Amino acid sequence: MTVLSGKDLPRDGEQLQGPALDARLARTWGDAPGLWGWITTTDHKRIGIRYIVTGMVFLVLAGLSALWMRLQLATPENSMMTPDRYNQLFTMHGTTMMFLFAVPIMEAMAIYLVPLMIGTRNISFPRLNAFSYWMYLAGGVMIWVAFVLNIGPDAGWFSYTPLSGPQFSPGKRVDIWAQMITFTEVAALAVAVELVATILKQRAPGMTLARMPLFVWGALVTAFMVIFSMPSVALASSLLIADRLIGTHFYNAAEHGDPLLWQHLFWFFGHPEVYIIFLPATGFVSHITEAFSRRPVFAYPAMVLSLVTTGLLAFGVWVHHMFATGLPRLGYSFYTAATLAVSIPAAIQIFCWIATMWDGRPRFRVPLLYVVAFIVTFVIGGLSGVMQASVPIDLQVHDTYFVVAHFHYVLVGGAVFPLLGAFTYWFPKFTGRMMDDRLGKIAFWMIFIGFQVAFFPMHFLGLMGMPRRVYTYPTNMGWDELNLLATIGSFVVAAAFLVFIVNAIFSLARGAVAGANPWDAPGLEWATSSPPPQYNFPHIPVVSSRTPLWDNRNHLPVMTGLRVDDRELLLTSVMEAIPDVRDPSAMPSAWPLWAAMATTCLFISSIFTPWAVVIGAFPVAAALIGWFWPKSPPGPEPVIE
Amino acid sequence: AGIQSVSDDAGRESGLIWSLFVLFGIVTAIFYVAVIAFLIAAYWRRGGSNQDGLPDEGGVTRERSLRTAFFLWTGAVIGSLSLLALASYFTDRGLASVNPENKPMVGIDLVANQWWWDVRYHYDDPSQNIRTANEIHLPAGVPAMISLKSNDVIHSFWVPNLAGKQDLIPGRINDIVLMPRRIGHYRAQCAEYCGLQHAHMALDVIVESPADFQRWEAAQRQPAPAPATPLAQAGYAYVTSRECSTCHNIAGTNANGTVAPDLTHVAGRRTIAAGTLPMNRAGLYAWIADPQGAKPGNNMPTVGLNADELHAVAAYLETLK
Amino acid sequence: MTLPVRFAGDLAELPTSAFGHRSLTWWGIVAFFLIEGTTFALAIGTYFYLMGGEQTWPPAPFSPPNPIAGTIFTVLLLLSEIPNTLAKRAAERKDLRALRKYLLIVCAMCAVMVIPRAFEFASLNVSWKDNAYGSVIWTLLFLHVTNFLTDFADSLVLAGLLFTKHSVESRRFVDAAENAMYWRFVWLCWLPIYVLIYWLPRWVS
Amino acid sequence: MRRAAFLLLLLVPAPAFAHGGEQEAWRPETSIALPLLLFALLYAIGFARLWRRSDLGRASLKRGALLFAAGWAMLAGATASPLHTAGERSFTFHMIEHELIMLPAALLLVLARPGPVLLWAFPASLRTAFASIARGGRGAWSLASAPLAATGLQALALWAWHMPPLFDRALASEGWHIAQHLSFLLTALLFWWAMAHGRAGRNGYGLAALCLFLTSLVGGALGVLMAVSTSPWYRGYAAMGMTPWGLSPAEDQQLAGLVMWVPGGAFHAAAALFFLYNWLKASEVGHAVPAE
Repeated sequence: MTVLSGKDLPRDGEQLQGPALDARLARTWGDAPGLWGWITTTDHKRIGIRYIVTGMVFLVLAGLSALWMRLQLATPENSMMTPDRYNQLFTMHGTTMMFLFAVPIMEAMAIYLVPLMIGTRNISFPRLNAFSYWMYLAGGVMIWVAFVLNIGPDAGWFSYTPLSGPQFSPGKRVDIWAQMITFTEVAALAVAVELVATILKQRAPGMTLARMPLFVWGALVTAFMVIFSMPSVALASSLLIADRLIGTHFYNAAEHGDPLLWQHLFWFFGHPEVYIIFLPATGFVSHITEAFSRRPVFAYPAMVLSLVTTGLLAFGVWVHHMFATGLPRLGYSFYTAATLAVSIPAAIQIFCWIATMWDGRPRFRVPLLYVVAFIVTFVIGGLSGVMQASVPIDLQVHDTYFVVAHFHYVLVGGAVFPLLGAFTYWFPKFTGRMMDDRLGKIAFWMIFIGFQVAFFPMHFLGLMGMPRRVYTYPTNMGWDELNLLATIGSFVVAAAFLVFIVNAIFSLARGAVAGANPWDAPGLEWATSSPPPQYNFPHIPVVSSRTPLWDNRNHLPVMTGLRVDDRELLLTSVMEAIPDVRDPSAMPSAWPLWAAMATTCLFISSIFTPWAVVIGAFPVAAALIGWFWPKSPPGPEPVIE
Repeated sequence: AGIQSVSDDAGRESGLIWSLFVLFGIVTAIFYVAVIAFLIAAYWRRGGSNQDGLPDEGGVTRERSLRTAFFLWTGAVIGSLSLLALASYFTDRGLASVNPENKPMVGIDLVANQWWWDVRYHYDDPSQNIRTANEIHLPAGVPAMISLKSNDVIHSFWVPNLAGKQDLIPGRINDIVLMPRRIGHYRAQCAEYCGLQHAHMALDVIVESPADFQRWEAAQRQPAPAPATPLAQAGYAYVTSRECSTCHNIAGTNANGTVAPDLTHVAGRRTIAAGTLPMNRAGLYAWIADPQGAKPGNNMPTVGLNADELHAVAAYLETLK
Repeated sequence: MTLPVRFAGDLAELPTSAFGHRSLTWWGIVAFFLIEGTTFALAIGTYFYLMGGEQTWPPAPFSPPNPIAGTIFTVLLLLSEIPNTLAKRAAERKDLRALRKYLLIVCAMCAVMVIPRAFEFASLNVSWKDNAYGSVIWTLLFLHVTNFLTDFADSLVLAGLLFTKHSVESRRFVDAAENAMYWRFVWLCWLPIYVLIYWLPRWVS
Repeated sequence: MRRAAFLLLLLVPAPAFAHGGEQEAWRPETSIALPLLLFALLYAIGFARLWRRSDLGRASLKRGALLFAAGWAMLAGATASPLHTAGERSFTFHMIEHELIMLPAALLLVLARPGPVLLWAFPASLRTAFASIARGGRGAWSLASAPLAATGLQALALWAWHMPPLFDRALASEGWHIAQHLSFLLTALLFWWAMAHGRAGRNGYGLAALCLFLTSLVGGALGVLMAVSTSPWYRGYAAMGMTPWGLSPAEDQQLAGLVMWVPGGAFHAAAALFFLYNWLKASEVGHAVPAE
């Protein structure tokens, strides 16, 4: 092999810049045209968009199942649907919202945004990224097809044993649920691995940890939380499948097992999961607040430490989902104290966001309106969470509509509102066009007011004794009016989402053309055109502050010298982001899809026979070998010693 | 407060918890007002101005005063949380010492089933034991110790007017001690999703004066009265010889099944099928004729009685006071 | 790019592969260690949780597993670290011949280890269907068998690659070094599981 | 720390106040008190010598001495106080003792960097001898003090000693008990050294933060298992029956588990945050890119 000098290969630089460079990079980083390109792409933006769109579809499905439930609950002793249908619906609603919407969409936003925010050309392990999407899609489709075939799971989104065990849930419903967990598990873990590697190794030169955008911090902490928490639900659901399929006894009290083992394992994941959803959302809030307040976010180090603190504490408080199970009474005060501690970082963040607005010059455009709605709503959820941290209070409100209200305030207020704001805020980056402001405001006010009407009454319903997950309720309990009100509110929210979606579709076709940085925002993602080219940046940007575009108004410092004839990334050092290695990035490939198909076959057939695990392993292994086999012939890149 | 309400002090526990809840409510409301006030201040201060201006370099003006406010805020949060934790601790200690004088207690074994409650009162003399279903009676002012067990899945025992909830878990026994203070009728409902008919798993709780309670105990210990009218006798014959008797128990007859609610004094109870229907003639007819209509999926099969049998069975059951 | 740019430096002279934490793959593998390690840790936690609820361990009438096959496997596994370390060093100094040799030795040892591994299942003295104790020790063993076989297969493929034209690329050495790191993880995970399956039931019974 | 102790007392159930406290007196055991005093004496001698010799660096010497004093006091307070005697009757107090040794005491001693001062307690000839021994063990030291290895060693010591056969042995015999405390102290010193000054320190504290998080999980898991277990694990404590503080052996063990889980985990998490904060600070002043 000829040893070439590093200078002999075509690279960007003085000689190659401007349109010529763009054309050359587009050839190198572009996908094949048409469907084949769509299937084989490894571009984080295309995969991110399809992830986001799929997540939104699941949001709509979960929302429709909620509407259906609210119809049933609109009047007492309603016989509109059978209890079996209702139980499937709330299981599908919770499962879809948590596993198929909230976690994936936060990861999807990170897949799209993180490489742009840190100034790199693609995510690390792009084929894994493609694989992750196919797995996610397969899991979601499987469970919804099952629901349509009336074998949807019906044991609740946390499927407590022994109700979900072989004795009390015969049939395949719970198996389908548990396998869906495995699918989303694999998908989420893959993305977490990519994000950790991308964030720690691919940041633009000069983007030290202390200059990292807060959404990227959120994504990093979240990725670590996924890595440490998801194995727990993976293990729990595998043990459940084993109990159901091959006769193990993990959750069987009669054979030395313990039903509470499930709850410990599930909530060791389930509690961190709430923050896996919430922390990226705080990143959205920080970016929007900063951009529209015209001021760098107040107390950046406190914000970062709050994120990390939340992440750490999240792993210590899972038992607060289990207060009523008869835990040792001695521990009550410990659990209360630990759970209350979680609200300290949240209180600090809330202060910092409002302080940023107070000290800045806020422009209340639609994204910032969502931030205001977030604060107004999320704080209510946080404070009702403070109430439930107290064991005595929790013993009264646990598993009632008070809790239903609480977690919707936390999850919709804390994650969906910021997400809608973020969607509006980055829509011009995704599509090149602005979302319509007037429709945006109409949707905003409808969703904000509708949400309060739907969920605020539930606090009172809970205090008036209404338990959650009941498909009907008696007439004389005094719950009738509030339930009707909640149903009306939920339809307002649904209408608002319709307006939001119409706005998105309309703006996609007819919206005002955005330009690279329509909001005059400070982050690197706004330094490239909208939508960004396949290679993100013609030259690798260099960063010397937390708000690079505000501090470099006349010109952007960049580094040159990456190859343009092959896909190449820049790796930098972990802490200070010093340029270190030029690393190849994967080419488009259909192998991730084949691997995902093989894995899907394995997972689905293992619902029916344990031998599928053994036999199905071979096609999976074959697909993986094809995936990782080096491209042929070996590239011309010489070793530069 | 209603018959199934948290905001009540009919029990010593619920009273303590409600006071704690009110304290939490006040403190959290103060914090909420503070947050919203700050938000409004942020809007009024400069919001809306400088619509499309460039970032204002002088925007970072009040860093120092903000810092002071930041530390004050954090201190206030930590201080109040500590206060709340302490209050919670003392309430919990109060709840733990429910029977400080070691009074003799009413002892109940409560066994949850999909989807009904099996109730057994136990006494030092086992011949005095009482078995009933879906309804418990408690004397006011006397602590009651309830052992919670489950025959199938996890359920949760919750009488909000009296106390917080406690789960019934297969393979374990959880205890809860109640101290009812006010006479009245309260409603408990299973609070852990337990399958198809989780919505229809209520339990009537009747707190009465100790004298009334003793009368009730004595009545419960009596075997079922013999049927008096011919119609009731026909019903008796049907119930004790046909499908009913394999699952249900009626003391003093040869209906001695154990897997379904005890019917010895069923007509004296307030509801049928764990709160599904009211206990009256219409309710009895509806339930016996079509148990799967009122509570689909429950374990009582639709027997398919003809009209005569239905009249007879209902008439007999009505006599079981 | 919409802003005018200013060239602040050139990256052309940077290397195109590096070992250890300088390489992207290393981070991917470390993340997978964390995932698998957490799974093992939680499975171990499950073992202790179930054990904590019992008066006797193993629950009567079962007797603790027979440690012979497991011990033979463990000894072989630990011995395999010698060629594994040599392979890692060979990879790091880019010595293809030595790397091929030591990697083949590791693979051969793996092939031998499969034999005592198979006998381990027969020596547990309990079935996964008997009770939760049986379920958990079968699960621990199964998890590690998966871990072991995965890396065995991985080493085989890598060894095969080293005999093709792809062996000349410098990235193969990085792959080999990281494969060696993975092997260390395999035996490191096994040691606590070995104690839990074979010895703890003896010590506490 | 006083505040922490006070809060901890509050969390102990009410009956604790009725009995505890006055029964226990200061009667330290010789086998513990002597080494502690020797340790303090050596430090005092070394400090006096160094103080006389160095005009420069007195500030850092003083800071080290203060940290050492605090760490030593914590260690003595844990092992030679009524806490230790209380620990013979109650697992909870025994646990508090262990936590004090492994967390604040070990951390303070590590932060004090007492090595050089202690060396100066010896005559010059011995000092050089020690130095050459230290050089010989450098390989092993760098292996053991790698953050992950130190984390693993500490976790191993923690879990191994809490296995019922070993813990019962430590309860039954004084020698084993000292071995237990000593291995807790040494692995904790190694761990905190690796976190604060080891390779974790030099490469930035990210790895240290991760190791601390893992340690909080590893310790927390053990604590949880004790806290949710309804039967006592250790024959030694089970045989004693009710503690003088009115807890049954199972409750006593639950409380001990909670102490290990919640305050113990919080301490590690707080340390992780502290290191992370320093990491951020250090990263802020980094010069990754040629200045403009």
